[in-house]
Amino acid sequence: MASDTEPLRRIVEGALLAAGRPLDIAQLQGLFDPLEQPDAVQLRAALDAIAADCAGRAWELRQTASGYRLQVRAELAPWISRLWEEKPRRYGRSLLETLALIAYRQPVTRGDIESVRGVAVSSDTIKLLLEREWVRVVGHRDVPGKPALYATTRQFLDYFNLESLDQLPPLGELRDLEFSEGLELAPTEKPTLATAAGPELELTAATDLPEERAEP
Amino acid sequence: MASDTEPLRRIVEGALLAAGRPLDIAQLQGLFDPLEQPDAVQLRAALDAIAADCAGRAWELRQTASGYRLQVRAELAPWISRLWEEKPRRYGRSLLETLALIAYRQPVTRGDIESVRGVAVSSDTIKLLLEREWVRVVGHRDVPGKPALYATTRQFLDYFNLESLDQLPPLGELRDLEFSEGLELAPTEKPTLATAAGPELELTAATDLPEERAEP
Amino acid sequence: MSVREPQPQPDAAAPRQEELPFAIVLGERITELPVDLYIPPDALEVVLETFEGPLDLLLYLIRRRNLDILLVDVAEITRQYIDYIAMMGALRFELAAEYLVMAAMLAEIKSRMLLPRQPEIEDEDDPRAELIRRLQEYERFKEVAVALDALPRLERDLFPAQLPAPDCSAPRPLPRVELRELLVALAAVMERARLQEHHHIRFEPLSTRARMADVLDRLRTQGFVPFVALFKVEEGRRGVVVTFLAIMELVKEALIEIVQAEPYAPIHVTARAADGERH
Repeated sequence: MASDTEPLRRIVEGALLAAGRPLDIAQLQGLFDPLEQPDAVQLRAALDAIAADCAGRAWELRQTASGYRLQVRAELAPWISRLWEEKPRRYGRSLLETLALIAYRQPVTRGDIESVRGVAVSSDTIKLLLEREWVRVVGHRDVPGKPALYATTRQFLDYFNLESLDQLPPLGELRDLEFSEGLELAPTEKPTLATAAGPELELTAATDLPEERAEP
Repeated sequence: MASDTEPLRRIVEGALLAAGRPLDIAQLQGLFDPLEQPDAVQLRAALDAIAADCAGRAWELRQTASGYRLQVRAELAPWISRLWEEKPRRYGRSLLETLALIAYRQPVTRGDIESVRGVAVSSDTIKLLLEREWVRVVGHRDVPGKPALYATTRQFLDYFNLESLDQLPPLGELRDLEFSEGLELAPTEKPTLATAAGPELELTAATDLPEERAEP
Repeated sequence: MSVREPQPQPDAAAPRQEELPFAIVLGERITELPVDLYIPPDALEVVLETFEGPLDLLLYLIRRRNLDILLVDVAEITRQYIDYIAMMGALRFELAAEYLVMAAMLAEIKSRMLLPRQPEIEDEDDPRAELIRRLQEYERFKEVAVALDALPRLERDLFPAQLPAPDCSAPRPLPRVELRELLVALAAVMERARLQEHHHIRFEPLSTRARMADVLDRLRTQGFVPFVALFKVEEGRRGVVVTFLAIMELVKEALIEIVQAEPYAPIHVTARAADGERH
């Protein structure tokens, strides 16, 4: 008896595993040569056997409107979902520059930032920074349009593990930092790194970044 | 003991079923919170349990180049392949011979392939192999024209159900033209090839492929 | 007697025969070229496409006689090969250059074999050696290509299990930023600004800038704040100085106003844009 239904059951099971979509009785019959097609009763018996066998396994047999399908059990979602976990993206240069300018020049308007960067700052960039709660609006400038004035937040300091903004290095040191990065700007004016002081050296060592990615 | 490994096994099984592609040990570890990650030994034990459980079932656990994969057994292909209307693509001799040369001789240039096959390799063939990600360019030979050097990829091994290049079918051996002194003799007077028995027989067995038909 | 046919047989079930078919026309294998019959070049193309090149054709000619490659009668094979090529030529069928190169190579071997070998030169190469080496080499790959094709493979023989996963909308992790990235970005933008001559940017100490933001924020929520209320005694002398500098800077940047209703009345501070913001 068991040996009779076994081959049928294996074929149905294999089809359901490979299909990943619901298969109805007619589709399951379609797997066979016309002369060898099992009838609906035989197929249902095979499906019952498959369903019974799922107990305690990672998958289950579900009957949906369009047929039968095997699916991974819902309780495994917390682990399975990690299969498709996206790698965290990286922020582009424009966002980092905007954030840095807000930190060093706060309170600033978008216009202030644009005039230093020489390019427009997209609304998305500002939105992202507000959403991450790294910047906040602290007021508006009294000029036409009343542009918002941005400043950094407590969360910004926490994220970067700073007690206060004072702990950010002064700009003078930044210039050395930039040159040490070998960025494309004016390398001829590069002061030797030897002039940099103790903490600066540490900073330089830490700035061995993976290549910068262009913002999409 | 069994109850200990059971949850791990279910998670691994679920992930392999849902992934539809090979997952390696590191990727399986990545399903878990950093603090709860099973070690490689535990994961291998879970994989062994899954493999043991496949015996006699419609599916099997297979290790290929990129990791572990649950797949429907090849013997069910005649039925399962009916799930898709399109017939699986057939590959012509020219593509297969080119692929074989790249697989066994890698890294090779197009010129290397041509000199063995005695005919030009069409750009379409190379393009198709690159598109399927079965081969890739691994460098350029330092000769005029700097021709690309091709090698096979992990995807190639995954596709052909192999874990490593060692598992490719054995290549026949080259025999030396040592008895050339008997040049003038008629072929019938030659010592029979049976004298070269051992490896030769093995070779014949290994290459006794379905397509080759002997005439009665 | 076993005959190895070229691999991609148009019709595997077709009857075998000893003679090389010139062409397959309407399913019939033509083994002799009919003198008075025109065969369209297309049909011959079918024949030529059966072979993967001159080495393949040579292998076919050898194998159909069930000969070992090492025992090839070069003269005979050369004759057959050249006949074949000649037939193609007679039909004005354009042969790939490789076939002609091979014909030349065969002719050369044949002629060298006709020369008496000089006994004193023991190591003289067998003229066939290179050809036989190439034929063997090609045959190994021809065979292994067939073996490769016979391996179980995805899409044809193997189907990975691919089950729908439970609904799992994984929260997208937020990008990480290192402080040093931020500093590098700032350094870059400052350098750009510096190169644009006309931009002279003052940078007050960060403590002052931060305090400016704090004062503004307070004015934003409280609107009208007594000047003295902005100072915190517990911050000490330094804190007072920082706050004072911040207020002065805010005034200079026209972000706040200091108002006094009348002489000696309490001084108040308010944001310049406060009105605009509040309604």
